[in-house]
Formats: sequence, structure tokens, C-alpha cells
Amino acid sequence: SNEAQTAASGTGAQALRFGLSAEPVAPVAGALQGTVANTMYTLIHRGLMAYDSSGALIPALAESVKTPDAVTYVFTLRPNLTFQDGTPLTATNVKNSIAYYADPANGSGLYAGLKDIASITPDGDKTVTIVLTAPNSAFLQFLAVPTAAIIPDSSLNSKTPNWVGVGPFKLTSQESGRGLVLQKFDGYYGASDVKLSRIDFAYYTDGEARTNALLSGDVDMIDYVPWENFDRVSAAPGIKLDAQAGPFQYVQFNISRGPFANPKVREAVAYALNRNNSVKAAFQNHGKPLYGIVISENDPAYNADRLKLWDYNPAKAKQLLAEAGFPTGFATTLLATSQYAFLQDTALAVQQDLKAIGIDATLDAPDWATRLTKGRNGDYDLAVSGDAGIITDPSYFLPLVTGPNTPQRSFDYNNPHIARLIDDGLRTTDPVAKRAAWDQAQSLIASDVPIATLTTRDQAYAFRQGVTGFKNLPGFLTFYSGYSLVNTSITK
Amino acid sequence: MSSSRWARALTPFRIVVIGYVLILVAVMILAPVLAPADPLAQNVTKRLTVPLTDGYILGADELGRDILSRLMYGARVELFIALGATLASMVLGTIIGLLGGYFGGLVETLTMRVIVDVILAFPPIILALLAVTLYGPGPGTLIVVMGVLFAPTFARITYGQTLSVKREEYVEAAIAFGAKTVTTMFRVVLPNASAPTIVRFSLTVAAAILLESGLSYLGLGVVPPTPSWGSMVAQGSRYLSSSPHVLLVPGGVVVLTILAFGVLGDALRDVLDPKEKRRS
Amino acid sequence: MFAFIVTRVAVGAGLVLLVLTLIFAALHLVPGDPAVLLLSRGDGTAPSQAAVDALRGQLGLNQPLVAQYWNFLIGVVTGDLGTSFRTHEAVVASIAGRLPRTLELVVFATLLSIAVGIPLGTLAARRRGAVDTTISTLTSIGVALPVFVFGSVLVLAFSIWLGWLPAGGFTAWNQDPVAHLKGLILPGVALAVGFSAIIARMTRSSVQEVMNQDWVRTAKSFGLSPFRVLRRHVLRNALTPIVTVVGLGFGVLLGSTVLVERVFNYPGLSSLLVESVSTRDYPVVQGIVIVIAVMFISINIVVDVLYGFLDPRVRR
Amino acid sequence: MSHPLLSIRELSVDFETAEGWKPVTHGVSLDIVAGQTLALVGESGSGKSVTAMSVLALLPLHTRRRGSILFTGEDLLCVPDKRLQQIRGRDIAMIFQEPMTALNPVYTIGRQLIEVIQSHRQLSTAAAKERALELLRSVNIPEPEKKFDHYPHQLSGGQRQRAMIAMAVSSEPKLLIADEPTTAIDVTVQVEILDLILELQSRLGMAVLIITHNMGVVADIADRVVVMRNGRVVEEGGVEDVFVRPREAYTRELLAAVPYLGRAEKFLGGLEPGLAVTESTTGDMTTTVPVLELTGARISYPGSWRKAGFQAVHGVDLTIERGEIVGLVGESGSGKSTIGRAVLGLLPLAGGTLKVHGTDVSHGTRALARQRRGTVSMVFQDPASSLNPRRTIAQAITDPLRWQGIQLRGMALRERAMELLEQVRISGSWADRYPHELSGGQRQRVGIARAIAIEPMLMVADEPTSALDVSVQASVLELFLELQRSYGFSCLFISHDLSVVEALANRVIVLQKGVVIEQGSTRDVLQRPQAEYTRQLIAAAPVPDPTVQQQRRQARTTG
Ligand SMILES: Nc1ncnc2c1ncn2[C@@H]1O[C@H](COP(=O)(O)OP(=O)(O)OP(=O)(O)O)[C@@H](O)[C@H]1O
Ligand SMILES: Nc1ncnc2c1ncn2[C@@H]1O[C@H](COP(=O)(O)OP(=O)(O)OP(=O)(O)O)[C@@H](O)[C@H]1O
Ligand SMILES: [Mg+2]
Ligand SMILES: [Mg+2]
Repeated sequence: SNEAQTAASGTGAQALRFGLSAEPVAPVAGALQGTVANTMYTLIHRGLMAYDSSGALIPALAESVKTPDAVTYVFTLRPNLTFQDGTPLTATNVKNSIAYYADPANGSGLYAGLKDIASITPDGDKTVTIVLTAPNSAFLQFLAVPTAAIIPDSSLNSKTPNWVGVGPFKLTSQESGRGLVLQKFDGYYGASDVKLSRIDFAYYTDGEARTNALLSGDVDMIDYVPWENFDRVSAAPGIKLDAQAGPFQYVQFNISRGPFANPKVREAVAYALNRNNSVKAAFQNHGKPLYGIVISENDPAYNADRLKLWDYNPAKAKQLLAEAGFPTGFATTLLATSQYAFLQDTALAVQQDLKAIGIDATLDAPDWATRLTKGRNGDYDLAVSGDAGIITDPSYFLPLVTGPNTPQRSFDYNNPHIARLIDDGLRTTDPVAKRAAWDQAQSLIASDVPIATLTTRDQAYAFRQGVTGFKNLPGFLTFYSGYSLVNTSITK
Repeated sequence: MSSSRWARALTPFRIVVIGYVLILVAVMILAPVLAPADPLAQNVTKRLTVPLTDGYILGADELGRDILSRLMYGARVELFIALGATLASMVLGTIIGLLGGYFGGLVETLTMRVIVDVILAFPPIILALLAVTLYGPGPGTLIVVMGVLFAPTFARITYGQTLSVKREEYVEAAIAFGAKTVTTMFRVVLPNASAPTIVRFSLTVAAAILLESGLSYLGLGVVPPTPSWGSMVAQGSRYLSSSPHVLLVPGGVVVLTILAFGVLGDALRDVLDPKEKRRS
Repeated sequence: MFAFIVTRVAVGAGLVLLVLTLIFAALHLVPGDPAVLLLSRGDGTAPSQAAVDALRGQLGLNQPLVAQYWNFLIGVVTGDLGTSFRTHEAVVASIAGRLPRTLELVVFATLLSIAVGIPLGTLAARRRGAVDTTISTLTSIGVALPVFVFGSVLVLAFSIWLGWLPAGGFTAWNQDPVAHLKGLILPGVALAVGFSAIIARMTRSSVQEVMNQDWVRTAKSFGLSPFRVLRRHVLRNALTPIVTVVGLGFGVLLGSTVLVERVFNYPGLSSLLVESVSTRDYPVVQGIVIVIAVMFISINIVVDVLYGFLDPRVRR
Repeated sequence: MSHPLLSIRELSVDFETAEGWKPVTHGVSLDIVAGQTLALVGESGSGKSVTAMSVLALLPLHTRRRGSILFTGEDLLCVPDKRLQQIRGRDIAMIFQEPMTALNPVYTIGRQLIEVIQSHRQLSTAAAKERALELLRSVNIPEPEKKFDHYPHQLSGGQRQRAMIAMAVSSEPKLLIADEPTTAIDVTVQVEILDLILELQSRLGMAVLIITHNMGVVADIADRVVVMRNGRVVEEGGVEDVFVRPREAYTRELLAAVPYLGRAEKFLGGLEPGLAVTESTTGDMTTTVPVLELTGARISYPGSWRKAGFQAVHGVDLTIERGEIVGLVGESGSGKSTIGRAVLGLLPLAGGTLKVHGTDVSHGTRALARQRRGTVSMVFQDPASSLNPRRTIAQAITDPLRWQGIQLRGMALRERAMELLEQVRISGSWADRYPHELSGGQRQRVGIARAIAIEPMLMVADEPTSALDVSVQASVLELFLELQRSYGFSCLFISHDLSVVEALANRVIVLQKGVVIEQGSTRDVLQRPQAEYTRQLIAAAPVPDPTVQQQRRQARTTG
């Protein structure tokens, strides 16, 4: 059937059949709605900034960005930008969109990054000037988050499905539960470089089914290859696997009660974890042990010497426990979820590690929805989580040490010192100072242990050999790899 | 029950099957003595070891745990849950179906409609979620959930049979000879309506193991790392193409056990049918 | 019979209301906040409380429960099942899109199971010994094989190695009838394996029971062919428990094809239900439950009427 | 003698039991010539039905036949199944002993008839239906068009039996095997059925193998008689010879036990029906309440689906005093069994009142039903379907005792079961058999044993001796009289056999089409019948004397 459609859409047309790991929810302006939603945003929408195939920040709707001073950004828009519904994109649209995302009342996930905006001024039709209250080295990264798209004013509410963008592809049809079709949007500013004429997305929730669809030739490309299938997929002839270290896993603590209120106990946990085991157990070795806090190699704060805050040292862990007053350990609970097998396996590995130092943790593995509620309400002692920053700047770590309780941070944990240091790093324009602040923050993290990190995991796309130009973006950006579909082409 | 009917029902095949079940029971009881390793001990470096290597007789699972030991301990959990749930649902369902079919009218509406139809129409996953929320996960909750889920099947089967059997003349005869209603229902109608129930029993054991597997998969079942066959199958299915033994070994045991219960169910049916004389 | 059906339908309506109430209560009892879930990235950061509150307000979740329940009932009565929290699609529309697919799959699987199960069970009952043992082994494997395992094996064999059939997915009939039918085969077979095994088992027992009856001897004595005796005098009389099981199985399949739908990526009702439960998409869950309840109750009415057709003694 | 159509030679049938092969018949030999009727008589359980069923290989599985069965020269023991299938129904047709269980409950008798008709002849369904109706008419089923659409359970015992007969004669076979074909049919209809058979016989040269306990029937239609006992043929000969000059002691015994209408005093060793308690001494009717009192009873069967209900009994008055045996006779389908079931509370009254022991139980509430318990019992017309197939006969007999809390100890129960079995002349060692392992007559006796087990005050006995050979019948009847004498039990005795009624009943009630047309003391009714129907009945009652029967038949055909 797909072939038939391709033929119908004209000769020389390139149609990519993409097996997507979930059905995208109806996009809501500003909301962070998950991996597949991000993929849709990268295709349908555009913001002022974007990432190129190497993961470098590039101007998108903005032709250029000038920063006359540390708090001023002047964006010059590309000419003749039009939305997919035919209306022109104006500087006012830019202002309205960004202002909307900067307002916490709108439920925007970008609020943290945009809250420093003091003013947004459209100058005529071409330029928009944004002034911040303080310097923010991650500001442009926030604008490159796919959801920071510039959209028609009519989409700036939580009711209208946010399907109209200025991106390279346009939604043409959608069938609930089955898939959707995107067609090349000729009004896109870079349309001449876009090779694909259309992308047929089919939803494959089950990882095995997704893999099989690729292997049997039902689709050309899939996202989120299950770790169990990495080897099978890379071994398959004519199939290419593109993996990048992505999110990180960690143990979070409930600080409000019990032994984990004591930093020594948390530190003991951090030393007790056999991270090599976790990588094997949960990701069939397709990940890396993580002894500290993830940071992008490209970030000025990156310091190869400070990547290890803890190591695997059960003896030390026991000693720390004894110092904390638990020489014989104690019993506790470990919250995970059964909905994501990798989290459950991670939890099982952690459970065994804890047992080795005398902490007897009973596993609680409800479904994801319940897991979130429990996490949010502090209804746990220990929990395992996976997370990724929406930006690569180390300030992604802020919500884990300060701010309101969320399901995935240590419950009631709050360390203003660490928060301050990270914030300092964000505010400075001096790379050296940023690195110093981050180093200092790391020292505090090492002993106060807001979370005990465990592993990073690889996120992989896989595609037929005929698919070229696609690139899985490194690190957290892997979730924004849809950006590189702009450069992708396909030969049958 | 004459011993001869038992003797007749015992074909060599069935004797082998009974032997298997006895072994199973022995393993259940003696798991701590027989198991070669701690069923919970992980050795991730040995993960997915294939059978008969490195001292893993049946191989190791994704966390490097000894599959044989997990199977042995898992038998306890599994059979407790599967048999418990099946028995509970059978007793419950049969009584409901019998009441509904025998009395008809309001009793039928209350039993077959208000209880059975409503349970059937209620999505199992929500029921399971609810039960786990209210009682916490674990074998007890599983038995309750599956007992409730399977009872309607037994009820409907018994109901259908009861409708027919209660019109038989020997039932009238029992009534005429003063059998109390309870006696008529349970001693006269039920034995003559129960052949499908017996067959269904073994099928339900199978369904229970499968459902346990499914629920474990959804985190509504046995709490990991406690081994249960169902959860082993569920976990193992992820490795179907890469390390099939993780699935095939517990899967095989499940199949064998279900086969055994099926064969025993058939044997029991044959024994309970006085007209069944044939030797297989 | 007419009165019987009318009463049953009336009672059925009451039951649907009961199911509705129970499902409403259950959904609100089960933890998990739809707003939080909607605003959470797959497994990433959590949304701000302000955003959650705003969304809750918009979804109507901040109203008192009684009011929510009332609105829900009014909606049901007026045929408006609301819109999905997740996709903003009208619930009626999403169900209307998916129900026919599931129905088609389930009907296909049921017919296949009947076509395989009844002959197999009859054969087992008539021929004892090796045939019986073989069939009973096969059916045990059939009931013991989890669909997700058997389904995966089917895909490996027929899609990846042989490449005869699609690994999954769904093609609309009007798009490509052949592809549509091809897409039905593997999931249908995967569903039918367990179901046909169950039917075979029930048939075996039931047929055995009837074969010993005197009227079978009468039929034989008049020189009816063995096949005719079997069909008209054995199977026909053995049908009651088989019909029960088929009716039940059909209903159960309707609501629980989720695993098959997953393995074969078949966009049916069941996967929508499970997805909606896991995202706490209340309107969709409620809508599907209504549909399934109505179908279940109707099937049971049909089965009960069938009992009368099958056995004149139970007519009323 | 011409060449036999069917020739059974040295036939031995064994049943496989837990203890190995158990022989049931030993070297049975008999010949049937075309156009002739052979009557197979003998003790109940002697292997008559087994022999008959061997012919068409209809025995249950796990039986073994040895010897030979030659049918037109072909040995049926060795023919392939396909051939057997051709012979069955077309060349040899069989009427089974128990028509309730022999008919498929889920098809109307019409459909079953059509199926049989079409099985050996290419006929359109319409033509087959026509033929079916014709057959129903020829076996004297009232309102055949209506009954055509009835299911077996909606027919009376005799109607089912006639449906069975219609099926068997539908193909006009060369050989008709009739196993007790008229047990549930009143004598007037019986005569017509026998006429039908004889007519077929003379028209087609059909041979008939009839198994019966009714010596009157034997005398009426048989050319030759074979007497069986304990699985062996003990005597064989022409009908005259056997009746007039029986050679074997057993045959003589058998004939001596035959009741003869109008000669009740010779029967039952001179025992006479006991006198009803009320009549016996004072004649004062007010001091004792009747055991059973039906006034203006109307009984209907409910309709189902679109079919209307059927009123079977229209305003019947019936009283049974304590210690009285009342014979209920009448046309087949006249509502006798229906009344019996109503008395037991198995059917509700649509009108009128029913009093048991003076208590009004017309509106069968549970409490009233309980009162009836322990005092009223029943022998069902169809022994096969009224016995629970999953209970051994000992259990079947003692279950009522346990249900009524009369005796609850294991061993005692078993002993009582043995004792009751012996009373109906079944060996106590059979206690653990299941009903399907018995012969028809044995099953019937189990039903009787069950009914007397609770020592009821009132018993409804629906054709309790129809399947019994005369000698067993005699002992059962004696048993009844003994019970009547020993504790004054009362009985509603439903029967088609007027000679039995005469021997046993104090009073007789004649029923026709759901209405009582005559009642009175046995002597009055049977010797001075008032109603035309009663007169017909008495005239039609066969007598166990070939010469008399011969004369009657001649009188009928000429007159
Ligand atoms: N379940 C039923 N539904 C409708 N009609 C019935 C039903 N049972 C019996 N009848 C009808 O009621 C009438 C009386 O039946 P009943 O069995 O009382 O006759 P009977 O006098 O015992 O005859 P027989 O001597 O043949 O046994 C018959 O005409 C029969 O067709
Ligand atoms: N299925 C069986 N299993 C064991 N014994 C049986 C079975 N069927 C019949 N018999 C026995 O075989 C013997 C002959 O039975 P059969 O039915 O031929 O008797 P019958 O002469 O027809 O008697 P009746 O006049 O009582 O019908 C009986 O003693 C009976 O108990
Ligand atoms: Mg007989
Ligand atoms: Mg009768």
C-alpha cells in the first residue's frame, strides 16, 4: 500500500517509511510531551534556533543571531517565512510565541530557560530583540528545543492541537492508532535542500514489532531500537544501527524521612552501586557506567578529571553506613516501574548491590502512572529513574537539586549551595568561571548526593542502507535527531 | 467410585503425567534443598549463559540468575497462585452458575447478570490495577484478581449446563423423592453438569499462568525478584530472538505443566463418566 | 421469547449503567494523575504544578467527583463520550475508527478457532489412543503458548524469513483489499491458537458425553452415515458448552487482544484501552468500557437465546 | 420350512468389565423366515435385547460377539461398516426398548422421521413430510400434524413409542426387530399397531423379531416362539406348541405366571387385593382422611416461544383412600402420567385442588412440598431417563433415604439397598452397577426398589411392570400387595395391562383425553363396563391364548 501511495505522489519522489515507537499525543503549545512529540516538532515546526547533524546549535528561523551584550539577543528572521496554513510568519508571532512559553501559567516546559526574559521587541518585520535580566549561557539552547517553535497565534492555547508550523514537513493525514503522513512543505525556508517528499509514520509501540517491521522491510527506519535487539539489528544485512549515549539513570532518595535523610547513607548508596552490572543488566551493555554527573564534552564546564564523583566500593559503602549509625543495614523500599523493563532491571541490579551492604530493599514496581504519582507524593524510600536534560548545559541539573517536588527528583531534596553554584555557571559568560563553579558544585554533589547516578544508556535509530544523511545527535540531543531528517534522503 | 474405573482411566501416558505432577510437587516442597543456587543471586557477567555451561544446568537469565533454581522456587509461587485462583474461581463460578441456572428469575438476574455480566464487561486490567492499589501487589492479590476474573467463565458454563440438566427426568425424580433443593442442586444437577467444568479447570490453570505472566509484565503480579514462571516467561520473551533459552526453558515447563493438568482433567472426566469404558 | 429478550435488554441497560458507575469509580480510585502524565515527557522531567493545575482545570478534573460523574452520565445519554485527553479526538470517533478493526480480527479468529477446534476435539473424542494424546498435547501447547511468544515466532517465520506476510500493521480495506486480508492472517492465527485449543478441549469432553447416549445408537440403527450421525446427533447435542465457550471467548477476545495488537502492531480497540489506562485517559477508557460492556451483554443475550435453540427443553 | 432370512448361529456376546470378559449370552441360535414372526420371550435380563442389538452391531463399545449372524446369506459379523450402514434401517430396522432415551431430545419427532425416511430414499422434503405424517397417522398418533412439531419430551410415553415405531417401519424393511414395542400403549392402539405390523408383513413378506413380555401379544401375532433364560435359548417352537405343550419347566413356570383378564383369582398365588382401610371395618368414611384427593384438577404444560401451552388434564376428580390401590387406565396420551406428576408436585395445577393426607398442596409451595416428602413416592414410566446416570443402582435406591434423613449410616444403607434389590429380584452383587449396565426390565425394577425404599404412604406407579417378564412381574405385584397389607400403603397404579390392574387394584379409573370417563370398583368396571371406551379396551385386551387370539383376529377382519 505504501508503495502504491509513493507511486501516486509522483516520480522521483522520495518517501520514507518510519516506524515510530509511539503515537504522538495531540501537540499542545509549549508542553514537553515526550520523544515522539519532539520528533514531530522537529519536522513540522521550527523555532529561532535548531541543531545541525553534528549537534551544533544553528540559527533556524533566525537567519542570524547577534549578541551585542551579554543580555541582548537580536534575531534577524529569514525572508518570506510562511506558516503551513499560508499565513505569513511575522516578528510579532515570534514575540507572542516566546512570551507564551515564558509564562509559567501556560504550562510551558520551557519556562525554566525563558524566565530570565525581560523584554521581547519586534523591530519591524525582520528582527526581534530579546533582552534578559541576567546573562544566560543556555538561553539559545532553550530556543533550539523543538517545542520552542514559532507558531500561529491561534495555536497559543492548550486546546488547539498544535499542528501548524513553519517546518519542513506538513501533516497531511492522520489515522488514530495507525500512523500519520507528513508531506514536504514547499514554503519551508530550506525546502530546496529537503530530499524527502514525504514521511509515512506508522506506530509500533512494541519494540520487537518495531524491529521486525524494519527487518522484514515494512518500514525503512525506526526509532528507539530496544537494547535486546541492537546486536540483531546491526548484524542484519543492509541495516544500519545508529546509537548515541543518551539519558542517564540514577537512584533518587526520599529525604523527608528515614535513613536517606542522612547524606552519609546516600553516599553509601552511591558507593554501593555496581554500575557495570547495571549496564549489562538493563541495557545488554549498550550504555556506560556513570560515576558522576553527565555533561556534554562540548560544554565549557566539561572537565575530564571530574567525571568520577564515586566509584564502586562496597567496603567504603559499608563503612559509611556504619558511620551513619546503620552498621547492620536496614530494610527499605525501592520504587521502580514495570512498564519500562530497563528501569525494572536497573532496580533489580540496584537491589542486589544494596543487599551486599546490608540494605534490604523491597521492590515496588507499579505501572508508570502510579509510579509518577508515588514519586510526586514522596511515597517511596528509594527509586530508580531515567532522565535527560532538555538542554545540554549543565544547568539541566538544577531541577534535581532545587525547586518543587517532581516525580523524578529526590523527594524534598533541596541544596541551595549546589543550586547557586550551577546558577553561577549559567550566568557567567566566562568559560573558566563556569567550569570552576561546576567543579565546585560537583564536590558538593559528591558528598551530599542529591541523586546517585548509575548509567547512561544508548539510544538508537536503525534504518535501511538506502537511507542516508540521517544522524543520531549526541547526548541528550538524541531526542532531537528528527532535525537531521531534513538532510535525509532515500534510495530504494 | 469403583477402583476399576480408575484403573481403566490410567493409561501409561497418564501414569507418566501423574509422575510428572508428583515430581513437580516434590520439587515445590524441596526447592530449598534441591535448588543448585540462590534463585535471587545475580551474576551479571554470566548473564544469558546458555544451558549446560558454567554450571548452569538450564542456563542463566538476563541478570545471570540460575534458571533452574528460579524454576524450582517459581513452581511454589506459580502453583500456589494458579491453582489457588483456579480453585477459587471454580468454586465461586460454579455456585453462581448453578444458582442462576437452577432458580432462574430474580436469582438469575442477580447472579448471571449483575455479577457475571458486569465482571465480564469490566476490563481486567482496571480490575487488576484497582486490586493492586487497594491490596498491594503479591500472590494474595493475584489470587483474588484472577479468581474474580475467571469465575464468570465457570459460572456461564455451569449455567448453560444446569439449564439443560435441570430438565432431566432424574432431577425431577430427585425432587419427587424429597431431595432438598440444595441436595438436588449440588448432588444431582451439579455432577451431571460438571464435565465441561472439569475440562475448563485445566484450561483455567493454563489461563492463570498466562495471566500471571501478563500481569507480572504490567507490574501487577508477583513482586520481582521473586521468581514465578509467568514472570520468567514475560521477561524471557524479550530475548526470544537473541537468547531463546531464557524464554524456552520456563515456557517449556509451563507447557508441560499445562499439558499435565489437561491430561489429568481429561482423565478425571473419563473417570467421572460411568459410561466411559474405553481404554485409550 | 420476545418477552425474554425485552427483559434481558432492559436488564442489560441497567447493567451498563452499573458498569459505567463502577468504571468511573475505579478510574478515580486508581492512582495516577492524567494531567501529570500528559505533561510528563516519556521519562523525563516533570511539569510544574501550575501547569498541572491549569491542565486539570481545563480537563474538568477539578470539579467535584459527583459533578464529573453527572456530566459523564449526561454525556453518555446524549451520545457524547467526550474527547480524549491525549489526542483531543472525539472518543466516539476514535472508537468508531478502531472497533471495526478489532471486530473483524476477533470474528476472523473466532471463525478460525471454531473451524479448527471443533473438528479437532471431535477427532480426539472419537479416536482414542495416539490421536487423542497427540491432540491433547497440541492443544496444551496451544493454551500454554503466550500470544506474544507465538506471535513473535509467526512474524519471524512468515515475515522475516519467508517474507510472505507483513510483520504487522493494518491496511484499510478500501486502500488495498489484498494487503488488508494478508494483514489479518498472522494476528488472526495467533489469536486462534489458544482459542481453538480451548474449543477443542471442550468439544472433546462434550462429544464424548453425547456419543454414549442412546439416541446416537438409534441414529446409527437407521443406517445414517457416521458423518451424519456425528454432525446431527452428536455435535448438535454437544453444542451447549461449546457455544458457551465460544460466546465467552469472543467477548473476552474483544477486550483482550492487546498483546496480539502489540506484537502485530494492529491498531485495534484493545491497545487503545490499555494505552488509555496507562495514560489515565478517562474519557477514552470509559468510552471503550461502555462499548465492550454493551457487546458483552448482547453476546450473552444471544448465547442464552441460543441455548433455547439448541435444547428445546430449556425454552421459555 | 423355507430358507431363513436371518439366521443367528451360536451367538455369544461378552461384555468387558474390570474383571475381564463377562459372557452375557451363550451360543444363542435362532432363525427367522421371511413373512414370519418370531417372538423372543423370557426372563428380564436374559439377553434378549443384547441378542437383538447384536444383529445390527449396535452394542456398546467393549463388547465382543462370537458366532455368526447370517442375513440373506451374508454374515453380519464380518461385513464392512459401509455395507452394514446400507443394511441398517433399509433391510433391517429396529424399535428400541426405551423410547424416551432412544429419541434425540433436540429434534422434533417430525424431523427425526423425515431424516430416517430420507436416509434410504431420495425424496424431497415435502414428500418425506407427507410420508412422515402418513406414518404418524398409521401408528395412531392423535393430531399428527401437531405432534409432528413436538419434541420427544412433549409427548406421552406411548406417543414416543409410536414415533419410534413409525421410524422403524418407514423404510418397510425386510426384517423388523421390535424390542418391547407396545409397553406404553393402551390395548386398543396396541391392536392397531400389531395390525399395522401384520399388514406390512403380509404385503411385503416382512419378517418380524418381536421381543415382548406380553404373552397376549405373543399369542396374537407370533408364528414361532423362542424362550430365553440366563443368556441361553431354553425352548423353541411353534406358538401353539409352546403355549399348549411347553417342554421346559421354565416355560411352564412362565406361562403359569401370566395374568389373564377375568381370571384374576388364579393369579398371584391366590392373593387378592387388600381392602382399603376405610372400607375394611366400619365403612365410616369420615374418620380417616383420604390419602389423595384431586378435585376438578386441571393441568397444563406451559408453551414455549411461539407455541401455545397444552392442557392435558381437564377437571379430574380422583380420591384414594388409605390402603387402597387404584388402577388408572386409559388411552395413551390421555394424561395419566401427567396426573401422576402433579400428585408428586412436579407439575403445578392450573385449577382445582390437590390434597395429600388432607393437606391442600395445590399451590406447591416449598413448605408443602416438604410435607409431602417421605410419604409419597413414584415409579417413573421411563426407567432409563429417571435414573441418574452417575449413581450406582445401590446409590439410586438409597439416595431418597438419605435425602429424607431416614437412614444415614453407610453400612446400614448398603445393606438396605441389597435387601431392596433382592426384593425386586436383582442380585445384591449388582449393587455397584450403573443404570446403563442393566437391561430395561432391571432398570425398571431399580425404579421400583427406589420407590418402595422410603416405605411411602402413597405411591404413584407409572407402568411399573411394563418391561418385566411375567414371573418377575408377579413377584413385584406380590410385593405391592404385601406392602399394602403390612402397613396399608396406597397406590395410584397406572397401567395398560388390564389383567394386572384386575389382579391388583381395588378400584379402577378410566381416563380419556384428560377426562375421567368411568370409575368404580375393579370388578364393576372390568366386568360391567359402562363407557364405550372401556368396553373397547376390555375387548381389545389380548389374552395369552393363541387360539382365542386367532379367532378374535379373524372376527375383526371378517367383521
Ligand atoms: N412437556 C409437554 N409439553 C406439552 N405437551 C405435553 C408435554 N408432556 C406431555 N404432553 C402432552 O400431554 C398429553 C398427556 O401426556 P401423558 O404423558 O400424561 O400421557 P399418558 O396418559 O401418560 O400416556 P402414555 O400412556 O402414552 O404414557 C399428551 O397428549 C402429551 O402430548
Ligand atoms: N452395558 C452393559 N454392561 C454390562 N452388562 C450389561 C450391559 N447391558 C446389558 N447388560 C447385561 O446383559 C444382560 C442382558 O441384557 P438385555 O438387555 O439383553 O436383557 P433383556 O433380556 O432385554 O431384559 P429386559 O427384558 O429386562 O429388557 C443383563 O443381565 C444386563 O444386566
Ligand atoms: Mg431388553
Ligand atoms: Mg405416561
